[in-house]
Amino acid sequence: MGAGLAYAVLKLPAEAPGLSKTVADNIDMSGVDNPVTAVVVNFRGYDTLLEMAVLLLALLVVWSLGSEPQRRELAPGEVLVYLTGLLVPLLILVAGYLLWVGAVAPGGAFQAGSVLAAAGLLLVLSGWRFGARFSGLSLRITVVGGLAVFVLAGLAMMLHGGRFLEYPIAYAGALILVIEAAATLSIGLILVALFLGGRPSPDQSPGSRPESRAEK
Amino acid sequence: MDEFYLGMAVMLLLTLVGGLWRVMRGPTPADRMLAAQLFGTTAVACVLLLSQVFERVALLDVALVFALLAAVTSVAFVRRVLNDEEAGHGDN
Amino acid sequence: MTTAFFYALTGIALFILGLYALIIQLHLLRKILAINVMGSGVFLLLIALATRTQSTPDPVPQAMVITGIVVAVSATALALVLMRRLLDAGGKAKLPEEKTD
Amino acid sequence: MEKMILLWSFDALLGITLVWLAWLTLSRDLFKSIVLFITFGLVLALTWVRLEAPDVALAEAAIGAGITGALLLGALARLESTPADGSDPAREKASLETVVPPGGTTPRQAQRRDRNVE
Repeated sequence: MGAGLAYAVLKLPAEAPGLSKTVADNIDMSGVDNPVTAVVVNFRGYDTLLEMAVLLLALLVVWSLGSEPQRRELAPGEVLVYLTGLLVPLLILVAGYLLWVGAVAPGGAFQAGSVLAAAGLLLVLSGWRFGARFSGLSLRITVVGGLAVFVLAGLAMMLHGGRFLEYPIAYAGALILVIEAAATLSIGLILVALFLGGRPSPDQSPGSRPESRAEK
Repeated sequence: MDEFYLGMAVMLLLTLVGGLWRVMRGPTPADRMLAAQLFGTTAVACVLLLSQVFERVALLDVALVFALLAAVTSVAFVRRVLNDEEAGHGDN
Repeated sequence: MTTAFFYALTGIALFILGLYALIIQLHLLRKILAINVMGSGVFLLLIALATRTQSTPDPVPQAMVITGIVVAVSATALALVLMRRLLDAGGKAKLPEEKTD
Repeated sequence: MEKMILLWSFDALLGITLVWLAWLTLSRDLFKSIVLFITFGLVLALTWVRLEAPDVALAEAAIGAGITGALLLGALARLESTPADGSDPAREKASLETVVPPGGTTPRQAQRRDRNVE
């Protein structure tokens, strides 16, 4: 099988223009200057839309399997508290930078989302959990937000007489930024929730603070 | 100058391969994990050299993300694997 | 043989290695690792073949690989949760044929 | 000319290291496997840099080197804390540990509460 695959690959022409010329010719219409971001959000928006749906589906399956396992975490030491305090703001800053720079240089929603998830992972590892205040509706809204904004933008374009996911050149840059910002938040949160490995359950725990439950 | 940078990158890759010896031999899990952390530093240096060779400033961002993200793995190691070992069969 | 083909062949080697390990390894965690190695092989093949252009590499396979990486990590997380559920339900993380390792 | 030779040796070294790491990853004991897989992700990100795909390299650096490693280490810890007889060794030491409720505490709060308990 390996030999067959290798033979098939070696039979390919040594030089193929691919689609880079097509993308380069149409880059002015996409609203961004980085060809990869243009392909991800604009030219092949369907892929990314469905990809967000796949992430959401994975999270749904994990949540449907039960609530998150109760872990007994040691209280974080001085070093970890200091490191978290130092790294988490820095990671959030870098995520924002990658999101912004994605329009002109390597970066974009997926990269920024995973850096954001890394910040969340650090917090989780030092004992933080989704609080009662956040584990209800607001968590769900943020998680679905990326997909929802994407679909809403596509539908709004349809109402304007265009086709689904076809952005007018004038607003394309701003639209892409909004879509990517929502996608970044969703991807980061979904990855953190997947790391927790279950539905957050503030009500079941004996230690959850009553005043935060009252706020819900 | 490119030749020098590329040569250094090849050297760094060789040190990475050498470091694998510690991952394979290292008597304790901490030894293996530290070696992997060191690879992260090697990779940062390698990316910086390549950004000079290919003249792409954007690669500096890659090095930045590398440097930041290496910390997450080590924190996960200390909090999950080491803590559980202590809680499991340590005496104090 | 050009650089693109060298890396494409490396990708195929990774894919085959991962497939082999997926079949013969019995521990579920190692099967998950094997699937990840297979995926990396496919990504490497795609990106390598995208560099066969004269100027900048083809951005379409690159965009596909970026989404692929994120999907792969979410699938891995899902597989790990499933493995843990199996463990909690009293099963073992290893398929029954193996004695010890 | 020299640049070509160096580039080729870099390519060859990178490719061989990748395949070798994959082989080692899939044939060692579990903890070694995971450490080697994290290294595999690092080398793969270097490969993306070499193949002029910095966007992919960014994604791989964030996910392959950071998040996948943390995920796998968490799963491994979970595996090893459940011995065959079903008892949970972590539970016996519970009195010495701070139980973090999923009620949302920051590290600092956790520490403060810890002191209050003492």
